[in-house]
Amino acid sequence: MVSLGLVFDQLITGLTIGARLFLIAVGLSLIFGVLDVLNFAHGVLYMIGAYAALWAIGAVSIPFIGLLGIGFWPGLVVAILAAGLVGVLIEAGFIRRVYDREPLDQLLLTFAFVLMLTDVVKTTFGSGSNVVDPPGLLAGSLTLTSSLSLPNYRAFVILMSIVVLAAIFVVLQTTNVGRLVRATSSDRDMAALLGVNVPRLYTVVFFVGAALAGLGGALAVPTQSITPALGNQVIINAFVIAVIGGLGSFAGAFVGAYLVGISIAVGSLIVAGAGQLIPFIAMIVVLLLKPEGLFGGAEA
Amino acid sequence: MSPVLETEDLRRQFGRLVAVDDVTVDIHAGEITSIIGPNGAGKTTFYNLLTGRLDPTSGTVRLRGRDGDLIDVTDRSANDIANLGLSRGFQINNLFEGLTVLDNVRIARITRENRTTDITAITSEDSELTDGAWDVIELVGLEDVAETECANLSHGDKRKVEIALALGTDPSVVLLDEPTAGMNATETRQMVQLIGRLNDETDTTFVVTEHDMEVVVGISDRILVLDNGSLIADGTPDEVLSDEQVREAYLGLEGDEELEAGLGTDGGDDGGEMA
Amino acid sequence: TGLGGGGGSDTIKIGGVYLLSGIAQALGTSSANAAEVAVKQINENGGINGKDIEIEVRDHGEDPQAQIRSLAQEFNADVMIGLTSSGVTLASAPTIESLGVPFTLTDIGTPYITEPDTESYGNYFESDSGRAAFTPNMFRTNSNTSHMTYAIAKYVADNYGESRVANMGPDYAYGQQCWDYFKAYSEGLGMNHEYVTSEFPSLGASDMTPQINSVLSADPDLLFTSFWAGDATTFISQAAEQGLFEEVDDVFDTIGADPTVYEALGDTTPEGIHMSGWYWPTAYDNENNQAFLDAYREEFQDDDTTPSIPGFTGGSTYAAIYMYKKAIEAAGGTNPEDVISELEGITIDNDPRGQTTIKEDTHQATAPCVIGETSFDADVPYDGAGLVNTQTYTLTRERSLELLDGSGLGPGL
Amino acid sequence: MSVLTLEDVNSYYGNSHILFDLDLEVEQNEVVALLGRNGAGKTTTLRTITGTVPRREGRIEFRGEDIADDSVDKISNRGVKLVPEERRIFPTLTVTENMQVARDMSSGNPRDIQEMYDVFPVLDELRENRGRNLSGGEQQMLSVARALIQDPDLLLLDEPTEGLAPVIVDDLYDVLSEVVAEDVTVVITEQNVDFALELSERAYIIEKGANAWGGTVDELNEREDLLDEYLSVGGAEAD
Amino acid sequence: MSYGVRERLLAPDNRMRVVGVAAVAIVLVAAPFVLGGFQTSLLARTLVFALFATAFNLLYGYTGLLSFGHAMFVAASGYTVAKIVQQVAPALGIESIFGGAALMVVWILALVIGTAMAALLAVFIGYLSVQLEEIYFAMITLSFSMAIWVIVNQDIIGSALAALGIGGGTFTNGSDGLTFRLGEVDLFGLEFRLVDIADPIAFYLLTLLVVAIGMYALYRVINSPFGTTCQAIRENPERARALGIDTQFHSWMTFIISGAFSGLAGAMLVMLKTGILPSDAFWTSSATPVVMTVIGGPYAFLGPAVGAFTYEYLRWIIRQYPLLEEFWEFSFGFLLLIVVLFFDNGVYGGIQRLREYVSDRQE
Ligand SMILES: Nc1ncnc2c1ncn2[C@@H]1O[C@H](COP(=O)(O)OP(=O)(O)OP(=O)(O)O)[C@@H](O)[C@H]1O
Ligand SMILES: Nc1ncnc2c1ncn2[C@@H]1O[C@H](COP(=O)(O)OP(=O)(O)OP(=O)(O)O)[C@@H](O)[C@H]1O
Ligand SMILES: CC(C)C[C@H](N)C(=O)O
Ligand SMILES: [Mg+2]
Ligand SMILES: [Mg+2]
Repeated sequence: MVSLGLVFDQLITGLTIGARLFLIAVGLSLIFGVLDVLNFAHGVLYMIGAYAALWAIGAVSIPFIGLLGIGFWPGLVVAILAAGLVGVLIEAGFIRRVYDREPLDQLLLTFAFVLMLTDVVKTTFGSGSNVVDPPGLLAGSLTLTSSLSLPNYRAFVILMSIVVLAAIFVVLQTTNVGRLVRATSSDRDMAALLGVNVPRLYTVVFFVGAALAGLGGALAVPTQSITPALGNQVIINAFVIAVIGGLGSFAGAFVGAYLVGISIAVGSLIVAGAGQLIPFIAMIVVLLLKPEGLFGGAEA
Repeated sequence: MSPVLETEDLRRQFGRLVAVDDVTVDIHAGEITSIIGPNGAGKTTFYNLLTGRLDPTSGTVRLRGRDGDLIDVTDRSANDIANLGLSRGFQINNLFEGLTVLDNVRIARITRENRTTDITAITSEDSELTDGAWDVIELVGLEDVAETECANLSHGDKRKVEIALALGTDPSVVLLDEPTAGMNATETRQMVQLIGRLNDETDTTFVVTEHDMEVVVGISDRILVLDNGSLIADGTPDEVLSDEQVREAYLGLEGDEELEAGLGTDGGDDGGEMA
Repeated sequence: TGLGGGGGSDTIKIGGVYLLSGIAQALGTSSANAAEVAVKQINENGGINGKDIEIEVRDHGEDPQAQIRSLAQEFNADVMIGLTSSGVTLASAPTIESLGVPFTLTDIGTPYITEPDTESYGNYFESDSGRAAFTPNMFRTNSNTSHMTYAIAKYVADNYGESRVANMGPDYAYGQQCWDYFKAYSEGLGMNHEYVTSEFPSLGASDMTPQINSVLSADPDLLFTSFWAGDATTFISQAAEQGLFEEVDDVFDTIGADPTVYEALGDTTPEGIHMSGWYWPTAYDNENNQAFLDAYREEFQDDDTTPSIPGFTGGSTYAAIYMYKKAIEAAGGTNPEDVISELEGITIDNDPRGQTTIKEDTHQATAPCVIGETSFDADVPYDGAGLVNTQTYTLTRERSLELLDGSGLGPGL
Repeated sequence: MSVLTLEDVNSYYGNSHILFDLDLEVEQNEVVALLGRNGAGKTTTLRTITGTVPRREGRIEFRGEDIADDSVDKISNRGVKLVPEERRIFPTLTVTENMQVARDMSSGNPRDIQEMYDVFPVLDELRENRGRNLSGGEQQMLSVARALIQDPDLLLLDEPTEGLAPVIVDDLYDVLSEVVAEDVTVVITEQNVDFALELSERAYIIEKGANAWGGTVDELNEREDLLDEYLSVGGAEAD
Repeated sequence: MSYGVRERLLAPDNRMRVVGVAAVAIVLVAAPFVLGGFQTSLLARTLVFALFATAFNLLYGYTGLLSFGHAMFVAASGYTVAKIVQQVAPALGIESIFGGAALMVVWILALVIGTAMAALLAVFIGYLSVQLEEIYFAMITLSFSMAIWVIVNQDIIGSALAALGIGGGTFTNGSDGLTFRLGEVDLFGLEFRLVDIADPIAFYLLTLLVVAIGMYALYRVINSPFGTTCQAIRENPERARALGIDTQFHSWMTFIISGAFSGLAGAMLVMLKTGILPSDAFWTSSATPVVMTVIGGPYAFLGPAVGAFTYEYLRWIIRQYPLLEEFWEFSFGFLLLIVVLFFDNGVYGGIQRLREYVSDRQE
């Protein structure tokens, strides 16, 4: 009784979810790949991007500062900067001090930021749900056939994820940044001995990773209901994706995100609750068969 | 002499590179055998194949276990092989860095005594373990740093721990990968003496790779030469060191030039038996 | 033992536990607000037996049972109100029972907790399928899910007749029970609805589009939902984006009568859908209600973090405080056993929802529930929709037993 | 002009005090050997110069500028390059990439990668091999090549011959001699004392983290007692 | 000199340790008679978490395997305990056989079978998980526990059984979990309620007993050759294999022991809470022992226990101050930040360094 229209709709929904998740997972994977830090706060950075966009749009206000209200498109920039800067604060201000400790110490440090930043956002914006419409430019949808139509905004979000992936590859191909990053991630101290300013490199990487999450959050605003709990809802899925794709692999994050996004949307058609179960089962299977992930071991 | 360890057409390829090229050799019980050869000749890879750390592309490895049977260990896991009495020291230090020297050696003793699943004893109060470990520590001369965490040792001392771990399991065959690299002259001498003494007293079989020819000549009953993965010479030190191929490829000696270590390369024009 | 409520203290202590953070923050806060209004009124009028009331309200937090214990054993609460989740309520019942403090639920949907007939419905605490979880020192002042779904089922039966009905609700006890009871009551009312699909997004889901797609593709006439607080906001906005409200004839929500939800949605709430609640400010025409509304407005009109009208739990929470006042006065003190026996069968006249009685056998108040139609014409102190054309519904245990016969579900009334 | 000056330098790993008021003076374009027993503090001295020990005190000057508070990368960018004892090849990068990274980060006039392949032909055949898959000696060669490619002003070599076959040791000797001729200053530690002394003009002996002796190699070669006491070379008890 | 070391090693001086343990024991036994009801049950809860975190740390601090799914063992034993109390015990007619002591019998039964179920789960999941190391191990344990969370939260077992014609579609009772009541015990005239939140002395003492036994057992495991082998695996699995240690097998055994003791703690916790919820298997619950361990210090036997105490009592203090409580996540996050940033090896490490500092000063 599952109609083609429904499958199509769920596919589009799944792709939208996948695109959002990609933007979180790719930054998570990037940061892990380079800094060897599993950034628990990455979901929160996504959430901060979402709130920054809401604020820029004028949907929420900050106490003593008020509304910004500059609209959706400038809002994307605000979100990227906000999340990126918070990321820099976390990295340069704190994680940097514990790089030579056990990985778990860094993980817990980011966990501390999950707790604190969630509370800060809650206090600033309240804990209610926030919902807004897509920007006017992208309202409406593309009619494909009489029963199939593709909402413009969703198409845009999916496109953005592809653009980001392409941009990453272009940067890696055309510069020697990728090599430097890989060298540093495999032996930080030796890289410093060769002259790499490791702290600065790390900060830049963290900024980029965080900014991507911020972009994801901002893009999610018109399709998701935004609450301070958003960060915690997405982070586990982002882990799943990063692991399935292969920690440190961008293409892996892309494929993983779309697999998970689609399984969340389409899985629920098969068995109720399956949408939730599939990602974890997938992660177990991938880990057992190919622990380094589908694209693990591949270049950057 | 009976072999304690033998290989038959042992081969390992990495892609196109043949790191170990159909090596057939047997190691005699109670002897000290050195393996020499240029960098990248395949010595460490050969060890990795013998100890189960790498799987061979083809060929067989047989090991005489503690109970005297010659067992095919080609497909056995590293830990199985170690438990049969074959132990090794690594070329690049491979220690339990966060633990003290004493605990490092205790771990070797625990596996030797088959007590890895013993939950009834208390390690630090177990005199059998501590005694056993201390003997090894004295043997290699680590008493002064016995309670130092390995991570805090100098390079030379770490090399000694590496050897202590190899000896700690009372092995019947020990593979040492450049045991004296990083040690100073005195310690190198002491190490040579130690290996000789253990070999004499306990009948332990040693296989040693070394680039320090003084050491090689000083201790070996027999020398094997690997080049590009192939066994190119096998014989007594005198035989091998007078082999032209070895002199050129490995020692960089030309004509009658003498080895600085001061070994009389008298005669030996026909070289060792070729593999 | 460590029981609170010794006569020694010179105040009457009320402990409250609500969800004050997360998706339900606005909801829990409005309950706490209503309680505060009642406490203030009582203290201004001489307190209880000459003693002032001291109230402390806490968040469920990550360990609601610890909060309950702490209020009873550290704050020494004489009586307690609270809870915002059916799940938490059922899980905390043995703790509350063990503590012995009178505990009045003001926001809880699950009928089980006021269903004493363990013979017929199975003891909740003794089996995984038990549905009667009556607990001797727990009471309830709001009209529960059993009542609420009856009202919707009745409305549907009266106004739409047999239909293709779909369901959506939060994926936990409350959502599932609402749907079960709605179906049971509809059947009891003789309706042979066709149930086309049932979707349960997880509680607090931020993206319900997959489930909304499923509902849309099942092409129902009516959609029954049981979302509340943030989930209701999410659902309504995303359903609007997917065009759901144009596709179906009507949408019902069990406790969507929530000013905070409408405020958050601003101008996107569709008009003319049906939302119900345990209370709606304009649904009762009596002076007690007016007095409550006036006091509430006065207290909160300058507070821009919360609407200055009570939410759907306002009536029940306000009433709970007055019930305690009456019971403690009648008992002549705060001895828990005495207060409990006074509460059983107590009737108060100043309930904003009209005179209510706590039934002796079930500990459930005889309060009505309300259904209204969303409209931007409603008289509300914020930008957003409110309810118009409100109707109240009442239901007795006897009638409920009749309607639910054969469903295995207890009235809880 | 003295290129490197250490004066009253103290270094620590956590609470353990390793170097005690150490002095060191290296002139432009000379090769200085740093000798001493295992654990004497040679590596720690080199690490102190490069800034990789956790805590250091005292005066450390490079080309007249105080570098005692500089970060590791800053010191490196001044032209001070270390070939570390543990080789530290980037395990996931290929041989070529290991050198490319070094080249990318070079502050001077980097050498050509091909030049290094000419010096160590063994590596040439292994261009695309990942660092982790190299043999011990190959890693050692790569480590030296990686430092040379950066065109160092001051080259610190921590036991560069360890693990190298005799032929390669000879090659290394030639390369280093060449490098010195090209205006590079070198500090070298070696267990292979003969190698070090042959290459060096002057030497320092360190014992328990403090200066035990300093002077020219010629002087040192006269002093059997020193060689005996601190370096245990030349002893005749080998059997 | 070196001989002195050897002698000292073989004759360790345990006097201080004995005195310390005795002092703590006396305080813990006396505590409930001094503390009120709330504090007593808080202490009981803390003890249970101390055991849970210590069991977790056998795997993390001693074997180097970070499990991010340890709540699954609480779930395994918790649901078992609930089932035994609710259904199995009545079905077996334990009440009619043991009379007043029936509840004690149920208690022991639940504890034993609950622990066994956790161990059984650990046998299966451990076997698969120990194939992996490092972050991958953390991720696979996380996945397993989350899969279990979905299964209990969606009551997939109930639906599956119903599909087979067994039961009415509920088994774990979905998001509501299972809640039970534990009533009166009459042990040869000694009458008490097994879990009486109003007056929890009896249950506290039982908890203390179970936790003491559990902690001692773990202490022995950790300090045994088995435990030393664990440390070898933590430090360098590949070298351990070269010495003859079957690292996967050993990690598996460790996983099972850790799981079993976590299950034991879970059983006690679930009885104290008189119920279990799916959220007890959620990742946030798995984070609790992790956080406790890091706060306390993973490289000391008592570190996780110190962490459990710090965690629970900090939480309690925060609850005392409405301002802190309103921002409890912030407050807690901030404290976590401070501990991670400034205390290497947690509070325990901090205490140790303080002691060293003081004794340095005295010299
Ligand atoms: N895992 C691997 N993948 C690819 N090539 C490898 C791998 N391991 C070793 N090799 C190559 O195989 C050859 C033999 O290496 P091996 O380590 O056995 O040399 P060796 O004789 O021990 O040299 P050395 O004296 O320098 O230690 C080398 O050229 C090395 O680069
Ligand atoms: N990371 C460390 N932490 C603490 N102590 C250390 C550390 N590294 C070295 N040490 C100690 O510092 C002292 C000097 O060590 P260093 O490595 O400088 O010696 P070295 O002269 O280079 O010896 P080798 O010839 O063995 O390489 C030794 O006693 C050693 O134990
Ligand atoms: C009305 C809502 C607050 C939820 C409902 N109280 C429940 O039982 O879970
Ligand atoms: Mg080698
Ligand atoms: Mg050194």
